[in-house]
Amino acid sequence: MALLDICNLSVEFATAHGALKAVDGVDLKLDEGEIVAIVGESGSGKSVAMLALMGLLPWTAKVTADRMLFDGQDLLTMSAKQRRKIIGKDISMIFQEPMTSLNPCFSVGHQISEVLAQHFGGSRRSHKARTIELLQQVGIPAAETRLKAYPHQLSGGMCQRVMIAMMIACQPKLLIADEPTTALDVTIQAQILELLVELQQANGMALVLITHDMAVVAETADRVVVQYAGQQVEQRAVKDLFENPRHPYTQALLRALPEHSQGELLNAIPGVVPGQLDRPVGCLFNPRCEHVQEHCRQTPPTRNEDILCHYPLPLAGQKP
Amino acid sequence: MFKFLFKRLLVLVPVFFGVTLVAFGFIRALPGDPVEVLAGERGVTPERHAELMAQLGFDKPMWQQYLSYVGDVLQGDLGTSLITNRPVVEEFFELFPATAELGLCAILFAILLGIPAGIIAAVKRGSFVDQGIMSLSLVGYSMPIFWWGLLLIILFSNTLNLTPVSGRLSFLFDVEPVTGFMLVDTLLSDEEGSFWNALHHLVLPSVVLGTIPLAVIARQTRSAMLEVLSEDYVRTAKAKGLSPVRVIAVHALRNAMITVITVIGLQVAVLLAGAILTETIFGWPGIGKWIIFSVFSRDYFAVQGGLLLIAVSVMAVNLIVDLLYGLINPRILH
Amino acid sequence: MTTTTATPSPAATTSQSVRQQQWREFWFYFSASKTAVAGLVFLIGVILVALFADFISPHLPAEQYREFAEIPPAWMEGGQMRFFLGTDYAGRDMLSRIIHGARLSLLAGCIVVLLSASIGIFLGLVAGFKGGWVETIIMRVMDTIMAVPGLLMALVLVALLGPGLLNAMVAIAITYTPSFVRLARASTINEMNRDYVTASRVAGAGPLRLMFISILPNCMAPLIVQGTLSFSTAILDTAALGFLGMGAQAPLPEWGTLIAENRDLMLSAPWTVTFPGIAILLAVLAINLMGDGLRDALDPKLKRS
Amino acid sequence: MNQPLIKARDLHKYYPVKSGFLQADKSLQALSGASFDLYAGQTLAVVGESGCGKSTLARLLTLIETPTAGQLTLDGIDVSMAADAATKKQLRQTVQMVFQDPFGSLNPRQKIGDILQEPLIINTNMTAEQRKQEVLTMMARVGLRDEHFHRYPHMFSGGQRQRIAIARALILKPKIVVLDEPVSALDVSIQAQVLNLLIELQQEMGLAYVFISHDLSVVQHIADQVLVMYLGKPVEQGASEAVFSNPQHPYTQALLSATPQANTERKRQRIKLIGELPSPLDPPSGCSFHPRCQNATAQCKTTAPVMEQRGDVSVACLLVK
Repeated sequence: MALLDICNLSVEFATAHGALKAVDGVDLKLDEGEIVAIVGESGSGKSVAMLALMGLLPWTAKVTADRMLFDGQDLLTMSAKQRRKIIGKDISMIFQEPMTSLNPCFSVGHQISEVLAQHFGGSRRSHKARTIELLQQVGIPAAETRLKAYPHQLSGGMCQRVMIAMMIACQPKLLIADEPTTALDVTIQAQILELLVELQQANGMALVLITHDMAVVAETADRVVVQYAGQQVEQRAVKDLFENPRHPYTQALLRALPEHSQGELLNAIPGVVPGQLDRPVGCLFNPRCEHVQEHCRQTPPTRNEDILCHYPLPLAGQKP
Repeated sequence: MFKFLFKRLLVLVPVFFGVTLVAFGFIRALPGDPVEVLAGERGVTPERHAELMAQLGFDKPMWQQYLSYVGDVLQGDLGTSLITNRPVVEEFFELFPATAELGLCAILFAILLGIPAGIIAAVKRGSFVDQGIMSLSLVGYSMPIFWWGLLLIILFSNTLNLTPVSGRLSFLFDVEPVTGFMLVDTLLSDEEGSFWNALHHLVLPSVVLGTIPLAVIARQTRSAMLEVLSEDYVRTAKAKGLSPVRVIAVHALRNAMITVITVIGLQVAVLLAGAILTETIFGWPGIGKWIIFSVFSRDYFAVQGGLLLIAVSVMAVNLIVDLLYGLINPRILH
Repeated sequence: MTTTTATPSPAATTSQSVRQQQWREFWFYFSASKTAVAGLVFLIGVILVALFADFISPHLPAEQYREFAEIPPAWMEGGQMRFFLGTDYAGRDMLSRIIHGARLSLLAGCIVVLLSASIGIFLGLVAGFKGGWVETIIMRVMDTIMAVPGLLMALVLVALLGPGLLNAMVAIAITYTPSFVRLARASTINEMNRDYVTASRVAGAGPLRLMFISILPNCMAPLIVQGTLSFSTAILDTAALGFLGMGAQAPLPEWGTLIAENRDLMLSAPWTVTFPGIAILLAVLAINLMGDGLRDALDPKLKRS
Repeated sequence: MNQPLIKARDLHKYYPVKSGFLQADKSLQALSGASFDLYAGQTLAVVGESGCGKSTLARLLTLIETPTAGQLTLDGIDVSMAADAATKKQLRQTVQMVFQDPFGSLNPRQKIGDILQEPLIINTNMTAEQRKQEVLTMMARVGLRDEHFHRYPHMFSGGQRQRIAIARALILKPKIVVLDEPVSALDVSIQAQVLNLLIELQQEMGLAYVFISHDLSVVQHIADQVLVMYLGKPVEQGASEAVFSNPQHPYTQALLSATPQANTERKRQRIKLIGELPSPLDPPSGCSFHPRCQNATAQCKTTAPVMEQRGDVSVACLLVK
């Protein structure tokens, strides 16, 4: 039985100019110990889906889904009180800006032991040993002294390590990392990604990595979900996706990378991601798609074999 | 922390001299020279005038006079009042506790009501409660407090006669001043019921004086809370599975208080201005009423001394608020 | 062509239609709060009353009807329709005096805001832009003015210049300048390290062009809101000075003086004190409501939320 | 290609930092010793992590700040000598800048037409009509339509704003353009569009680019020369192919191995840099990279290495022979 089972999840925000469908039909199954990456450009709704799972969306958001099960429990019908028992304990999440995600008024030790006290009872001081152990586990030198440090005294990399320590304190079954290294330098990013993979293997937890960087996906994830303008357009094993992308957007995205450029100019994708006011009819990618056909401009595609396209690109050696 | 306070102290030095300059310049800008001012209507013979000029050193160049004035100020000699011939400092500190007591009660009233109201309005943003609190605070903010005082007197003292019209203590009790703080003195004295009577006298003036600070603190607490509630670390707190009460009371409130403390600090100067009006309406024997009386009766030396002492007390209170700000803001404490 | 903030109408092409769209967008957000519009309408009413005071007020403000002294408003028994809001101790019609008082209060508000805003914004801009000892001097002078509570400073200045409405306005304007200087300086410093200012500097823009074309337009939003708030508090302070007898002197029907005059009738003829107070409260409330509406409409941060 | 557009020799920039009333002022060595030549039509990429001094270098090249030491010649004019207004004005027209954050680099209260005309108003005495024509042709060149002339910046997407910023930088027909992380804030597809535009404009106008970035995959694609910086000091410099194919300095090697690559077979041994970036206020002694360097020796702790030619790259490392 899958650890996480989401089917046709949609999220709609009430804005001054009518409803904005930030997430439109996401399906995701996840087992213990798997690393899945969700990749997409800004505005593709990649974080919104996971925030909906955690119940962290503002009240203006309307979350609908056919099925949203975590470890057998139905997240849709769960009351807020029950949900608070599992988030931070069984599912936890780390965010993009480590420096602002820690409370400037409390010491690092305080914020970590707070989670332990919340989910395992006892006073914060009773969890001091465990907190120091967690700090060492995430690679923070001189853990005892750093216990009393405040976020403004730490670097970006250190803050992110504290966030990770805080969120794995209760040995969660699922850790969601929302662009954890986008705000960090390259060398620090490598350290953090390696730490996440180590912890994931050590605790056998599932890891959802949200990013816009295809290179990070290639080197970290087992499976990848590609999102475009709120819709899930492709979900494949990482190796297959890179060797043989089947959705035109994924193919264009991979070709646009500077690493894959042949010659002077890059093969950029013309046009712009559709916003709230100018969503095209039919397939949302049709104005920018190389393989667009008349059918794509009228009817929105349905998903077959996890590809949201009328004419998915052929597998290598297989005629369309 | 020490560096922060040292810097704040450093800033106050030029400001102190600025205020002495204003006080010094105030007398010199008056029509006629200081001796005529001293003589007042009685007038003075020319020789006496020249003798006084030399004796009081008014014939020296201006900057020398200013230096000697500052010298006197630093030794605590702020000149004598033209009306009562008593040193201004003595009169000031005799009346200062009354204003301090009134100001303290007013700011407490404003804080105890304003901060919770601001928090509730922020948490329930957009609801009726929020709109209710915000429109009430807008009315409070637009209130001419002298008229508001009269209105309350008409309503509560006159028609409902719940509260006394003026003064700090009814004549039935004679409580000899020890600290000058009526609430403390009445407790020290063995007069039965005098404490409650003093408290009774304090209610209306504190409400009137505290109205504008209350409105400002409620609005600023609300906007500070709204700002904090949209921060990343509040989302992290929720992601840790903490209960909404804990997220707001522990994580959000602590950060909002940093901005609110500075707002309260700014309200102190407003409080002293309000005291002038409130004391005039309620006949409250404080420095506000005293300074008005001095201005009216052309007691220029009293006004000069009062101006300086009030400015120094405002600066002192601001320093205390800076200290509080430093204590609760870890960026400065560590 | 996706617009990042969804403006009401998607595309505007010519310069004049863009300005129209700007106004429509401003009005779209300003009229979102009904109270702000109510405040604006009431304020326009007060301005009209002030402008046409001579025509619409039933009597001359100073005209005394000795025989009708202290009569209650029309709807109370003993009241007369001729003196709708009753008369004061000298038998002068309260309604006419309040109507003429509106003119003085609005005048006070305008002069104070114009004086303090112009000096304040200029000094703040220079302090923020120049920095160094210029900034220190300006800020220390402002701290000095702020150390002395506003009303007290006004009192001292009026004691110097002598009582009178004009002196009161000048005194209050001086006490308001620091708030504009601080705000202007803070926004200037904030805009200074934005990239577009550096870009203009790299393109060779001189200090004046940087200050008045790059930086000032972007600091206007908070300054306009501060302007409305100062306008309303100026009316309150002028009335307070009038009440203390240091502002507008007798026959002038300034609202604060009205209350002071009838203070000893407070218990016997409370209406003589209540109505001028209500006039002050409503005028100030209207301006503050409009100020709130302005802040929401001008402040891009709020627009997005 | 006779004379280099930029001749930078040993550029230093120190900022005095008041560390307290009594202690002596410390100096932040933001940039210590950058030297390079850049010819027309060439792109020099300046690469490094935060606090390595690449933005400080940008501020020196665009004359926003004057170097504390060293010599800088732009298009044959020595910057320190350019005292009189005429040369200063001419210098200003030779070098312009494009910024990272598309939302902060355009004046929100000015229309696009006015933003693009401003440099012309300041530096030329064209008539309004001439200026408008000049702006419209430049707008077309960067892919913007005429009706955008009257719009405000908040009505554009990030990619379009960056095009406007590029148009503003080129309106004065400069010879050198300093690009401070121009595409870091953009998504991959938009990034590709803007990079293509930059490359086409370079070929068309023979521009020299100083391209500042922390993204090595973009640098590898666009750069002819590469300058790698660490904590204010250049550590490796040379032709882009040489530096990428055979990096000499341990930091460059670590940087390249830390950058993830978008192909799944690449299983390579990962040089894991331990430790945190030291604070530029008190840099480590000797070679400032020694606390994090995997093959640091005792000598590295004491003597600071000097840039020396090694094959077709120059390196600042005592161990590279």
